[in-house]
Amino acid sequence: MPDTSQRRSALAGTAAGDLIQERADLWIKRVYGDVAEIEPPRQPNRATANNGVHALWVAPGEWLLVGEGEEIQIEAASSDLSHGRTVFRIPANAARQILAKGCPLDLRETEFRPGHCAQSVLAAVTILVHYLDDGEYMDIHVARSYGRFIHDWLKDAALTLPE
Amino acid sequence: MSLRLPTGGRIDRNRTLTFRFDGRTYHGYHGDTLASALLANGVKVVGRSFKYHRPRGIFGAGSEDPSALVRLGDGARAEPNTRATQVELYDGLVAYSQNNWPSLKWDISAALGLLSRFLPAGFYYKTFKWPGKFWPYYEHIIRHMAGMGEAPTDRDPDRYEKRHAHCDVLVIGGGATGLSAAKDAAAEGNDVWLVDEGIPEAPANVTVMARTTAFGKYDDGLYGLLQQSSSDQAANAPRQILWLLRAKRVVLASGAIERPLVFANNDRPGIMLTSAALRYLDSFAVRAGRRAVIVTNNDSAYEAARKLIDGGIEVAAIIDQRHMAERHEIAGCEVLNNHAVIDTAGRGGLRHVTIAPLDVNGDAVPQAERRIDCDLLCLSGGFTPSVHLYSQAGGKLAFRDDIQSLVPDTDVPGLEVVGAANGDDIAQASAAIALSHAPGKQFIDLQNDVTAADVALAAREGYRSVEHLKRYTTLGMGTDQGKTANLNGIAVLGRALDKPMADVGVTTYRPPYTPVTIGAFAGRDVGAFLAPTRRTPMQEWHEDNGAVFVPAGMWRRPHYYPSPGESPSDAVSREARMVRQGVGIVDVSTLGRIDLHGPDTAEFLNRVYINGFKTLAIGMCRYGVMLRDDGMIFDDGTVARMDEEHYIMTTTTANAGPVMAHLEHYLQVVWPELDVHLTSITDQWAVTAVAGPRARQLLENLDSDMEFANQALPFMGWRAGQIGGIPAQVYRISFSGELAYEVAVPAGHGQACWEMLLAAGKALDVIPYGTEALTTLRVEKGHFVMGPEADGRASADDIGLSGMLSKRKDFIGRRSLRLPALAPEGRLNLVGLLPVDGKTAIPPGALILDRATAAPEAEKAGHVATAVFSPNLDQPIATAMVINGRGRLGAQLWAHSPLDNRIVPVEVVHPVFIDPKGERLRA
Amino acid sequence: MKKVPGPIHGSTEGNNVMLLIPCPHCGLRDQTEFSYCGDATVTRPATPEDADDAAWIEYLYMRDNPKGPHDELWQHVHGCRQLLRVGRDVTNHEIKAEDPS
Amino acid sequence: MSRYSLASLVRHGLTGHRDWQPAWRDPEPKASYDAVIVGGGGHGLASAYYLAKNHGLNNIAVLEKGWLGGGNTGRNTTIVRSNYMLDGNAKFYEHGMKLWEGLSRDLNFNVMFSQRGVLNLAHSKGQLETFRRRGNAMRLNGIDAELLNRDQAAAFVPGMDVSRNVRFPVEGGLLQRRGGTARHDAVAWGYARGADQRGVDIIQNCEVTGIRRDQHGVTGLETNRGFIGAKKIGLAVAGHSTQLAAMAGVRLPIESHVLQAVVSEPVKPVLDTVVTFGAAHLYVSQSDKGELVMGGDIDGYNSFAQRGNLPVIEHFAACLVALFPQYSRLRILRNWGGIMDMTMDGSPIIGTTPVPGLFLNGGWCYGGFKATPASGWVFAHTIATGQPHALNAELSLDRFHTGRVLDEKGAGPYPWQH
Repeated sequence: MPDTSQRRSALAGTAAGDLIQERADLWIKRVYGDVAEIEPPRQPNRATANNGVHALWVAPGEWLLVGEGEEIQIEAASSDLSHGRTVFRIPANAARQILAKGCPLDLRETEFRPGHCAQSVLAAVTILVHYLDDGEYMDIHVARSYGRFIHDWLKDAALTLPE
Repeated sequence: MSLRLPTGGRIDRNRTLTFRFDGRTYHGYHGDTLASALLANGVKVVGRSFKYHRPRGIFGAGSEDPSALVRLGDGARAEPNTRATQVELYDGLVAYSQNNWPSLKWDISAALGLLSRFLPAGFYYKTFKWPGKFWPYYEHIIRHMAGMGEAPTDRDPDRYEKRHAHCDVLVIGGGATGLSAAKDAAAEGNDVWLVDEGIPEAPANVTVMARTTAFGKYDDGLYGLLQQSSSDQAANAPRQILWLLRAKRVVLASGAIERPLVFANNDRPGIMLTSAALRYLDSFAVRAGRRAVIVTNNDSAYEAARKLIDGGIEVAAIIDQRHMAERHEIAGCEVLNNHAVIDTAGRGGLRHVTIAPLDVNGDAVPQAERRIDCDLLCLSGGFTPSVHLYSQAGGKLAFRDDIQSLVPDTDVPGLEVVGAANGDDIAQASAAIALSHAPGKQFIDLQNDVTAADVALAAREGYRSVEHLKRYTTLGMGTDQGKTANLNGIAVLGRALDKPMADVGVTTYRPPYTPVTIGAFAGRDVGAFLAPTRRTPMQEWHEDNGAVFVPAGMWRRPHYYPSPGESPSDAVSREARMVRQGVGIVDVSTLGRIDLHGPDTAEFLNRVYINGFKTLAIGMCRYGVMLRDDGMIFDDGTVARMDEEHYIMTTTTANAGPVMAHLEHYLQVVWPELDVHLTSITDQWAVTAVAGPRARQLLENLDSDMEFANQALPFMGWRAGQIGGIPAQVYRISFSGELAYEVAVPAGHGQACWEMLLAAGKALDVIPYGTEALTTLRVEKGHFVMGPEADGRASADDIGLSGMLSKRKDFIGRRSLRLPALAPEGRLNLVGLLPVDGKTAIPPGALILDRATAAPEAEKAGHVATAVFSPNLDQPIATAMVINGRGRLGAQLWAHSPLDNRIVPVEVVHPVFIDPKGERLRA
Repeated sequence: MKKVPGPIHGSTEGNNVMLLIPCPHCGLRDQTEFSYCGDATVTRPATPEDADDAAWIEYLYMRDNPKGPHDELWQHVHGCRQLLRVGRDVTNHEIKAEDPS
Repeated sequence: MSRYSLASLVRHGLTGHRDWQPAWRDPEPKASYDAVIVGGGGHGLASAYYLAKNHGLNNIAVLEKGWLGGGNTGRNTTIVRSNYMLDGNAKFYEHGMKLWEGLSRDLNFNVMFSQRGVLNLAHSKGQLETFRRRGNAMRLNGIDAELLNRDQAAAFVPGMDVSRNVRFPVEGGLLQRRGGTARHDAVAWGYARGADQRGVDIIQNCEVTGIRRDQHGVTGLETNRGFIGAKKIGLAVAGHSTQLAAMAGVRLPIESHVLQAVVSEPVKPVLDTVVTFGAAHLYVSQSDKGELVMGGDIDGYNSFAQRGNLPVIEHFAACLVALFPQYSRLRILRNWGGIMDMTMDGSPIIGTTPVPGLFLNGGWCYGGFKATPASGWVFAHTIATGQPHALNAELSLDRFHTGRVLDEKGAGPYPWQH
């Protein structure tokens, strides 16, 4: 019988890079309307963190909850996306250089700061960039079916780093 | 290297470089350009011209040079039409002259010069018309005569990249004006970029982009910059980088380009812009000649003459075309006013110039002509501001008579033009002179071999707009975009039309400012990165198990899974037969899946689909069809009601994105009062369809807490539970017409679930099947799909779905059904086709006629939509769209495929070939 | 002789940046994040069944297509997926920021 | 007016080409004309030419706001083809193809029509089947079409990458051998010269600012050179049809969009046909001058700016490199934009309007240049007789009022998707 205890990564079978790490252990939920359990950011392009659960603004009245470990239960309607996304964690400085090769966002340090997030496009694929509060890493979310493609793309873009 | 001065220049004399040109080895220094190194080695002729194959040399010192085009490199790295003036010399550089055969020195096509009197501008429009069938031969010759360099024939091995960047102030041009603007802007605390085609000084706190051309201004403050790699960059570094820079403010300090003067044989090697001769002296310590003559119409020549003399070049004379009261004096140099150069001589390099005084009409006085020996003729025809980017940005130009140039005249928000680019600090100049009776060719555009006579001819023949002039003569259409030619063209046209230059007009400046490599525009969007590829959660299994793939949008879906030695058609037939007889599984994770939440979801679905959705119960699914508002079928799929206010919609694979956008549009713009939230969950789920009479048995073999009996899970029902410890949803829906289920599990468990299904079906001889068997099965069942049957021109009634059209509610597209064009009579209906003989394959894409011959009176009755071989009926079948088809059941028609000379008699039948009552899927 | 223009001073108010598409939620974003959704002044009849053929055809097919300011819809497809009304001059592609309402 | 020929070229060559006459006169507008064509592009000039030649009208004028051929005639990628599927389009474009085949001789002006073939590549089985349907429809309409498999496509376009391991492998394609290219400017000039010789007044720098009408129909045009009376007015101003029709109170199912084109630097012959990449929209050919000429999809939003944006050019380049990796080191020399009349069904409109005496020729989408001769031919017929020719009967404006649209792509009323 196949192993059903673990989620299979979209990158299974590919070589991992040092710079670009997959966060395969996250749970992700899109929530609609008032989320009483957590104080989500009211401002677009912002993320808040409470007890290890990040709430990212994604649309008016809609947030993405991202966490590790135990999933929190919420009252509001939601869609589970834990399996639907591939998330890459890249050191912020490298992420800035790599993303510049295909994403039009202004990621200069003066503009895009820890605790910020933004949805945009990279190589024709929708992405979400989340600059984690610690200021050290950025998380890049893509739909799972594009995970392998974006992984290959990021690795290729990283080939000519540092510059 | 006798032309190289012992000291000076911005070259590194400790780094001698070896390079080859046309097979001969030469030496230069680090810091040289190919042009400066060739000049230093005394190489004068570097190529042949486009039309007349005249010898051409180095004319400029930068991107303005029209004639020093060479092929750089060999094989896959060959690069035609490269301007020698912009190539940084590197060790081992190899370059070749272009447009000559057998050699640069002896070029057979130069004989065309003898015929040139019969080849004026646009000669090809006047001839080669008769006899018509000969034109391809004439054209073949024309094509081979045209073109410049030769394109490489091998794949480009180099890497190109693109970068997005943002800054506060972009300064274009690293001359004195640009540098000071950059320093000022940086001092104000701005994030400043300075770009220059060469290697500019680097002020503090400024991002300096050397070897970088700002080639285009696009919307939204976007500037395209092309950065060349330096010759000693790391091996894996990109050859070129295309920067997409967004700047809040731009300072255009692009300077001005010197203009040539127009006279007979003004194209010989050894004739160059004065500014270029100075540049070779200053930057490379190269004398462009030993004995020079300067011909000018402005004061800048005198300062230039002093510099040339200081640099060790003898200046024999300054020929000033202007009629001036007083002469400038320069020691050791003859200065002549009101004189012009009227001809030049020297094969393979300038030997002497012929000069003459000008009479009151500005014509040369031939009796007074005389020769001056020289090997360098410096042209000083005034300066043309480089306003390309300003013009691209929408700025309007005005003609300034004093400098005989077009200068910025209107404000462009966010763009400031400064210095010479704005026409500031440019010496006054008179217009270029083209002597009307000169015997030789007076070139205006050296690259395209456009002469003053060509311009006059165009004017004479009515091509009087500058745009007509450009198109008729090809003036300014070369790779230099006429940087040195356009203004002189306007001057000569103005003279021919007896109009002031200001009234002649100007052609549009179009990007790019200098040619930009196609590879740089493509960047890394090459190979696998040309477009994204999507993978289902089971993709790896399909790859590991020999699937043959077919593209489906961005996905690659298993087309079929051939067994060893099996032909594709046999594999498909086997798969389709096994599903009808046993059980098969197919990966349908590519179907779009949308989560709908909110109190108004039922109402929304009711408006979106042609059939009713208000009565859909929790735990049940319903098939639905969507129209566009013009009444044509847009998509179809199923909706499952998960909860009171929660539904999941599936869409076709191809339309997943468009359907989402369609729903969002109606929700946000048309019906904002509806409270519905949409989320794409396509990627969250791995979905496997299990189909065939043994499908239930297979599911029952699973380790699951769900029941699959008919009562527990009826047709169009769905249940949630777990399979082998995985949370799962099982939907009893069917596309094949068989007893079938769709098993959905979170994507990360997709492959595990797939493998469990195979394991559970092992004793039942389960097979995986691909999209081609899927097609066979759905054609047997008479299901339409988006594309072949519903091709954007089909209504619900056309497809036979009028029974689904709700009469009790409004829905998107309903109003269009009352338009005259959608009345049923005369429309194409979905029908089935059988070959009359029961065995001949129906050609795909065939047109259907009402007779066996395609006579003009034959009535076109429709077309074949999807043709397959049905292994279950053991004969070819097809779906077709036939005019009034439902009224023609039983009729014989003919499927014509002239593409492969096939005509097959077919019978029109009901489109459902198998199980018309649907007993199998409800079993 | 035409006038000799003095130095041109472009605005320093960041006008160019205003030409990016202003998503009322996400801010100024690159055009490649958006998809075009057509003329925003086209209004679907509130009750299509009551519209006569002419009114329905007008909605489906007829457009003002002005040469100048154009009210149009764009969707921030790679962002918040909201449709926004944008005023854009189609003669030079300049965009005027819109009220997020 | 001397005829153009090799002999005349030699004769004039011996006298220094000093005696060539203008290709067309530069007349002052008369007070009124029997018919006035608005728009001095290929379509307007061809319409005037055929009005004079086929229908004997000579008291007619063509008004051009700028210079002849300065709109889409001089901005397109010069491709000529008639590979349409739907009858309403196919027969019309095929009539045009036949006119093209004799055009240089008919006009006594070499328009350099070059039947080097148009090959539409397919990258999947589904796409090939769609091409089969189109190819069969063409053949049954008497239009040449061939379906090529991968090897045949490779042989037809030497140098094209047909390897299997690429993102969009070539599976085959639909070839129309009689398709090809022509020299776009020459088409305008040739028609202008031909019309002028038949007495048509061609008036450049004459901008129409209003259309005057009374209860019976049109009476004339307001222009920047004064009022010009006209019994009949034909609009041939694709890109600006909406604006001109609005002057007569006619609303159209048209939006204006920008379509970009690109040329590379000239190189010696490498590509001897027109190829379209099927996985995304790119078409490429090589001009007689040696430039690779490329175009693709419209930018996708309303525009009158005659310039486009960078992402589209980047996409053209990526597609070109996918098909011809060896062209990567060539350079793009120029790029520009033209303004397309994009109709709601992707097909053109030629015919009458609700205003008596006002005729419309527009809505050309991507199809304008290749249609030039046929468009002029049937538009002249429609203006002269007041009734559409059989070939443009289905291309009426009225089709949008009945819903009987001619949607070749099935994309629906979303012009930016056609």
